[in-house]
Amino acid sequence: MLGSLWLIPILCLAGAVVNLGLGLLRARKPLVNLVGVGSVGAATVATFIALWQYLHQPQTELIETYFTWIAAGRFLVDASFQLDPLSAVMIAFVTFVGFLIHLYSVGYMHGESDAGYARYFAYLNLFMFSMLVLVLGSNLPVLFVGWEGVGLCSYLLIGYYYEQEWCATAGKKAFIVNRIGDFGFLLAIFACFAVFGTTEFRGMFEQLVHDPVGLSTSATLIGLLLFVGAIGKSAQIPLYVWLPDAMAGPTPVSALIHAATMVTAGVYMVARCNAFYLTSHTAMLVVGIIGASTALFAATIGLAQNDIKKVLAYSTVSQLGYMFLAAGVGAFVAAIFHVVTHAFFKACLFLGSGSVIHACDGEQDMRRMGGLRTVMPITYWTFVAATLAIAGIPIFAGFVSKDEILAKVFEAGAADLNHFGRIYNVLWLVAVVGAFLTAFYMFRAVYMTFHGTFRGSEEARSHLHESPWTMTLPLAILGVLSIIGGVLIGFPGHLFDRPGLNAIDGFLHPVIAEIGTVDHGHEAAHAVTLEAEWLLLVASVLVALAGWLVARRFYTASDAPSLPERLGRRFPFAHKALMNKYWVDELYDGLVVRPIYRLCMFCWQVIDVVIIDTLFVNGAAFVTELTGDFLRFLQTGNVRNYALSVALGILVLAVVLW
Amino acid sequence: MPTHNDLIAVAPEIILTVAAGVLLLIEAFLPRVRRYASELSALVVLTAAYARIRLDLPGDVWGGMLHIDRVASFVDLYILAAVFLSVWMAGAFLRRSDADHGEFYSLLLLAAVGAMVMASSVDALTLFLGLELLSIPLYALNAFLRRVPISVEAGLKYFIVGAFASAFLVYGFALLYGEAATTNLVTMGARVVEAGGLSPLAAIGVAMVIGGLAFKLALFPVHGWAPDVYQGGPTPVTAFLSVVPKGAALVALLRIVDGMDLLRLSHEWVVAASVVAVASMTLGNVVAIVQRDIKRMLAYSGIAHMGYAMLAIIVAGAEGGAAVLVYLAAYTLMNIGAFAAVALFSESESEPHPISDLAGQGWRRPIVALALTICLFSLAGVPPFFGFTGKFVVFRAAVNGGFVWLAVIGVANSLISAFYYLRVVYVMYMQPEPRRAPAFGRAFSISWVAALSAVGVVVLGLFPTPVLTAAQAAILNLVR
Amino acid sequence: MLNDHLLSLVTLGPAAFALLLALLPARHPRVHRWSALLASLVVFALSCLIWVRFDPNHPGFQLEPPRVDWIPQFGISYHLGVDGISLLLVLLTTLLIPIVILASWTSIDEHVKGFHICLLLLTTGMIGAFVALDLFLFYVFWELMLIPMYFIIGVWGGQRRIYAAVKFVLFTMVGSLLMLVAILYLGWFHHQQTGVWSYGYLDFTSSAPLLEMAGLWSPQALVFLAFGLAFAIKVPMFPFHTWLPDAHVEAPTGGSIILAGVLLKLGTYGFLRFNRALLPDAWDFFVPAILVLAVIGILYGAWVALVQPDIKKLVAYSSVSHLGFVMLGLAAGTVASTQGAILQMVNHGLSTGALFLLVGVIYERRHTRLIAEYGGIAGVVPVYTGVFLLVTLSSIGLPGLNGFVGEFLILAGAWSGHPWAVVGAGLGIIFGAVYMLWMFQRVFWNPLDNEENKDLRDMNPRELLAMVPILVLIVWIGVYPTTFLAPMEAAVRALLVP
Amino acid sequence: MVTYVFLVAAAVAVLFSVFAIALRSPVLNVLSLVVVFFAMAAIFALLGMDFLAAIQIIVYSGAILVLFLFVIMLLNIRSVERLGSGRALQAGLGALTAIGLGIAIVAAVSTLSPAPGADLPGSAAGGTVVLIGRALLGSHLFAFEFITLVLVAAIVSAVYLARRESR
Amino acid sequence: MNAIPYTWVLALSAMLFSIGTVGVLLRRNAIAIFLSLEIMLNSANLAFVAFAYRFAAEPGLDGAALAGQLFVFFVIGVAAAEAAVGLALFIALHRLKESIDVDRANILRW
Repeated sequence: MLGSLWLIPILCLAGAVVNLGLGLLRARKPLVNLVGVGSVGAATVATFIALWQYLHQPQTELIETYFTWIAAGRFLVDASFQLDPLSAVMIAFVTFVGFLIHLYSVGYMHGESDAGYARYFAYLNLFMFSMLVLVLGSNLPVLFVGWEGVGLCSYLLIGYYYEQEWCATAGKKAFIVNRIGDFGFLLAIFACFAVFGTTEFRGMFEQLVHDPVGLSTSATLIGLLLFVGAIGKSAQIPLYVWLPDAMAGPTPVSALIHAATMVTAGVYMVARCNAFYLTSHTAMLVVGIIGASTALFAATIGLAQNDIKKVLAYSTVSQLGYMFLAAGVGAFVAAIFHVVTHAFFKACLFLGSGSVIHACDGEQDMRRMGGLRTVMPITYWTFVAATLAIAGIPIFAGFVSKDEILAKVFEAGAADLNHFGRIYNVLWLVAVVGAFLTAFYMFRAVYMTFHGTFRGSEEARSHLHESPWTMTLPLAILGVLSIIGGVLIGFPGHLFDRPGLNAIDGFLHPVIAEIGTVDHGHEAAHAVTLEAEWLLLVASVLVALAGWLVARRFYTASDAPSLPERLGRRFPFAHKALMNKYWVDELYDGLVVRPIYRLCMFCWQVIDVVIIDTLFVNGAAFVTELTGDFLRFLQTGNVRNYALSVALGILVLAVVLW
Repeated sequence: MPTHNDLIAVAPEIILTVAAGVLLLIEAFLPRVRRYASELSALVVLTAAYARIRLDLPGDVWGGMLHIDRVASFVDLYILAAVFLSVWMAGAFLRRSDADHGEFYSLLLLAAVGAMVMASSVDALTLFLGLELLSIPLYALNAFLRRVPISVEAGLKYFIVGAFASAFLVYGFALLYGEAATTNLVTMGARVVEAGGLSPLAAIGVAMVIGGLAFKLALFPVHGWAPDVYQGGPTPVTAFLSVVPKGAALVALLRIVDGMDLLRLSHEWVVAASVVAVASMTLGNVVAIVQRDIKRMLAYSGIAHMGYAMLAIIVAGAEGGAAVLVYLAAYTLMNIGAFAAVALFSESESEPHPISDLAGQGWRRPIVALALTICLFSLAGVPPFFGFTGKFVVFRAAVNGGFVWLAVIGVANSLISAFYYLRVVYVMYMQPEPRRAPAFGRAFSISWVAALSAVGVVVLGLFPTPVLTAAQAAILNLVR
Repeated sequence: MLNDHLLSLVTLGPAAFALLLALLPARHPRVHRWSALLASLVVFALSCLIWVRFDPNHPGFQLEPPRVDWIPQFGISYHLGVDGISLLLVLLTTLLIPIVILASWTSIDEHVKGFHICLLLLTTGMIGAFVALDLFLFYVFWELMLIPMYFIIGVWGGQRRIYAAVKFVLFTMVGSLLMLVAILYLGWFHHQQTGVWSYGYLDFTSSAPLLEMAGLWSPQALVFLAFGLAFAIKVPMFPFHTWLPDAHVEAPTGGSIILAGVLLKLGTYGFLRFNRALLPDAWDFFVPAILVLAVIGILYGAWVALVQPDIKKLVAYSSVSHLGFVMLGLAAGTVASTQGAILQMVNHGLSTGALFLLVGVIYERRHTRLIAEYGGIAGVVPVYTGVFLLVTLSSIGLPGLNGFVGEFLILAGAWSGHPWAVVGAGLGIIFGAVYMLWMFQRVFWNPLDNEENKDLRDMNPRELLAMVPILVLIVWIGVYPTTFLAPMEAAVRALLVP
Repeated sequence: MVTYVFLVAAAVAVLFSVFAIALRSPVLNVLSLVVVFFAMAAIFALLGMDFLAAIQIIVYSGAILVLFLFVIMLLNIRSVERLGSGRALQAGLGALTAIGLGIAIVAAVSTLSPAPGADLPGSAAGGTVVLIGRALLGSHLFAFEFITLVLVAAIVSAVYLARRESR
Repeated sequence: MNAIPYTWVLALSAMLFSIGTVGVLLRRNAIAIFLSLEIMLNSANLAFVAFAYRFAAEPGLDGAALAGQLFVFFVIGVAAAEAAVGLALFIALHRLKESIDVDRANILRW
């Protein structure tokens, strides 16, 4: 497969194109399944073949150039793919999780019309294509192709139920907010061209490594601009608003795009461009601050949501914040590690919620669920496994990666990284609080959904059922991965003095640029002792357990619902703020959307219609015509007047010529 | 005694004169042949044109009264072309208007002779006489529809203002004669140049002569008669009136302005002439916009067009002179074409010709409408029509002569003019035919005139070189 | 032999066909449709031959027909030539004509003969303006476009067609007439310098000394402004753009396609070909102004498009925005941005042309273009929706489609010199997505609540056939733009770095 | 002596031309004009232009003015408006313009030296008639022939216009 | 004997011209206007005569002097021609309107 990496995305693209055609021909579902799932399956197989080959290769970085994409003036952009540890990790989990979700969709979407079904799979395949291009691209523009491509697919899939206005609006919102981020990304690309003369990652990073001091200002600019892109794509403050709305799409889409893959593209990109952040301390700090604030902010909103998918959505935003926090302290590997584990457990959670929603006939409000644990055991257990993972309960996947992040942040604070130690200390604290909240709201979701008694209607109760195997199989696989995935690929070996056991760390290490100027303050390795690390670990476990227990106290005790209600009454403002997500959407509406709309109306109705057209254009015509209408009366029809003007004219001419 | 050359030189005029007489006789004595008066006169005009083309151009003849050279030939030919088109369309027109009198052709031919003589005169006397021979028949021709009040009114107005203006012209010549002690225009010019400036006497004389000639051109401020006369007169006469006197007068004007080298001699002249040119253009175009009668609109457009021509007169010299000639040729063709179409699109001569009557005619009468459209676009100065060539040479002359700002005003005026020319076009093509469409006649010959003019406008617009060459070669004989 | 006359054939061929068409009786509209289609295909085939014979490595003009003296007195000659800059635009023109004819197949049912004659004459004008190498000839072709377009809008247009047609002509003439004076002035200046009369383009580029340039009121600046106004109106740049929405909305589908696809390009082309190449000092002087106007145009067009209730008007204002990008690319003046600008001209021609075609498709069925009249029709007309979506994406510059390549090169090229302009223009990209997607949502998505939309017919094969070439090119340019960038590189380089 | 005659004739001419334009009766206008023309003929004669003096009387007084009278009688025009009736602006501006023109000419003339003239040399024997006659058939032959055309055109026009419609 | 300065004649001519112009501009009656026109033409004649009279006294300008006289001759001829046409027009006008007041000929305007 090496040498023809292009085959991997192209398979997906082919699947998309064929499915689009099938959709128009209104082909039957099995055929669509064959094409849709088959193409992704083939791509997955191809990926793993490629990876297997790659692992048996001596070199760590492999660039395949297919053709010159854009060449003009000083600009040269090749259509080329790059396989290195980072992209290897990414394509592996993207194809794998993607395949599972395709499979899941077969069950979940079976109620759709044939045409809609084909369309759905076409979009899904197209998404896979875009995501693979994003991950494989060896330069920023090619990455950008995938970047916008996933945005497009997200748009199409969120708007899949286009006849419902809120879905259509959500889709549009997703695309536009992403566009705002992309704007920064694009500027970053231009800046790269200007600074480095190339946008090939390898070329840029070599220059950065070579002259980190001279390029630090540029790196700051580019790093921040790139991060604007990441903020949009990965739903960080202030552009996170699209992601909760994105839950309008079918649930597998939420799982695939808005949890496992697309939204992590920002993290991937930041990790990919780690050289910039390592060069620019400011940029790195900004990444960290935004990440940490998002992690906490989204977690607080998650506390009060009743829509199961909304809870997951905000948890996604929050988890993405952790990833950026990791990147913000230079722990790019930890970030990617969390991306992977997050993909497992968040996909599992979403698919589980999908399974629940499927069972409840489309109901998403947790207040009308409850007690499902008996009806759908597989869903329940996988959901619990994933929840344990996200909450950071030891040995579960999330624990390993999240704890690594927390440790790195603490380490950064302790080691006074780039002389921003104090700030990193605060960030650590924020992250810990976030972890507590995460555990709380996730278990809240579990308890509200699966425990207690069913609170929906009788009719709904009769429909409750466990999902078909196409849905439960992926759940099971992901559930298992949520449990062991973390330990498997990123065992925190250094805690046991066996760093070699941390497979992903070793594997990804070459990707992280060796930038000389990163100021670790004290020797990082010794800033935090092993004992301290263990202490931290215990602390974070305790935090997670505390969250769990509080949730348990709140939602399973005999006075279950009343406790949070009382709390809400005690702090009405806080409760309202959380329920309304801090009114951020309203704020944006009032501060951005409406003013712009008014500006647009002003431009059109006032500048265009009144000033330019009426005043100047028609005004000029009107004045001309008016002049004509006035002057025509000089033409009195009286011949003696004409004679007079002859005489007068001649007299004047004579006087002038005199 | 007149020499061979003298007679050769005026052979076309003689042909026309004889024909005019013969036509009168036919009118009186041969009622059968009368019907073909239009065709006969057209034939005669062609013969005269042929004579003008084939016969020598001997230069000074008739004791230095006339100068028959290539300028004369150029102007004569375009006068003859205009007369040809006018008489050709007149037949059908007069029959329709119930005024089918042979005098029409005689008078028209005599007027043409007057114009030709006026254009080739190098003596004030013949210039004056030519002008009168041109004017007197036109007084009658405008009032040719004797029972139609507007026609008679047009004749009267033209007569009173015309006679008034020619009185000024004569007085001006008297003063210039006093200044230069000659009636020969060339010598007159040379004396003025020698004197190195205009004496008060000469200034008044020049003003009066130019005023008298400008009357024929309907330049501001001596334009007043034009709209009324155009609107009231019979359409073939209007067509003739709108081009032939203007051509002859422009050449005469050029002869005087250039002969006296007013461009260099008198800064005041340049200023005054510029004002006149700009005012003519602007007034003509602006007022044309608000006209509802197409003939009246064309009259105002004519005022504006003479404003453009005036630009070239200001520049004078070989460049300006050639531009005048080319502009004339263009103006003639498109104007006659337009008037021919207007003659077709009219119910009756006693009625006005509202533009709104043309609604939908673009599709009902495609050929005539297309011809009118082409002529109007040409008048607006849109390439690739001949009118554009005319404007191009005029503006080019202005720019080359250093009058860029005049050219800019000129183009601004072209823009205004486009507004009303376009209106006619959109009425024809873009407005639906009214339920009760006006009953327009179908006259084959008039259609032909319109079509022929339009073809000429297109062909000469695409290939203007022959006209340019002729004009440039001709003008060398005229200018200093 | 063929090389000698190829360009003449392509340029004058359509006019000749128009004459032939004029001779056919008007009674049989089918005959006219087919003949015009055939003629346009022949012209397209010939122009493809130009493409084949074109040598991309040669920066100068190629395939020049033998130069014929036209008006030798003034040094005016019939002189054509195509270089890398005009090549694509010629091809775009010849490609769009058959598409326009197909798009008008049923929507034009009155005066069919006249329509096609106008169309073919218009073609000659457009191609001629792109390939003319004599300023006078250029002007003639430039104005030649006026009349047919006037008729196309005025006769076959919508409700306020007359207002729109007159506005179109008058706006255009405002600029072009001043340009005429400028051309005359250039000719005079050339004569002053060399003693030879000429309006030949090459005489002004090669060795001729430049007009004096010292501030706003110096000759070169004024000549620049005269040319610039003509082109700015055509482009159209803010604030000279108000003719465009009217013309677009009122024109029939075919007219809108031509208008957006080709006519506007003449403005940007003119800026490059004349203002940039002939008046370099003034160009440098005015670059800031152009940049500002370009960025204003980008944002302003997008903003106004955002609130349009009429699809066609929205697309029209989007043209203002898109052409702003082109102007930005030209003003930035790097090789990349200029190449991007030229490519973007083509892109805009394709995408916006396609959008107008598509709007025409639906207008023909429902006789309304108000966005509010639609909603939720994606399920009713899936093919149409898909095609529309693709074109929309092309228009908002999705990478992988054509729009992106152009915008990318423009902005990337402009970044180093004018980062703030790029930032402004980048905001335009965001708004571009906003107005297009919002429109898309309101037309194709949302509840299907208008009874009349429930049995819309999907695109028929003819309409699809008209769209296919555009769609192919949208993807082609997006994926492999080298095909189109390579031929222009040498010419652009030569023009920018003399 | 001659000077006095001239002055008297000039005074008569001016006075009667004022009558010609100011009197309300058309017939009186015409008759005043006859007086003016006679005065002018006298001046012509005084200046040695006997031929012109003769045709001034013959053509103008004898032919043209008779024609006027004839038409006045034919149309039975009795009394018409006062001078300057109608619009005040036209009258005021017209008078000013006319007087301005006169002043301009006089001012221009005043720049000339008031030299006396002379009889045409060679006119001693037969007056100017011989010279003019020769010129008409020599240097001015064309004009002489040409004015016949003017007259023919005028006659044809006049006949056409004044003729009653036959049909 | 001939001691009259030619400028006197010119002055007279100017006065007559002025009077004629006043007549044209201030009268409404077509015949009166026409009479005034004749006065104007005559004043021109007088100017020609004055100059011819002067040139006759200058050596070498006798040709010019003769030309002036000839001009007068032709102007008289033209005046006759104009009179014929003009009067005929008035008759035609009178026939239609029963009036020769030129102010009443105002159908055509604006």
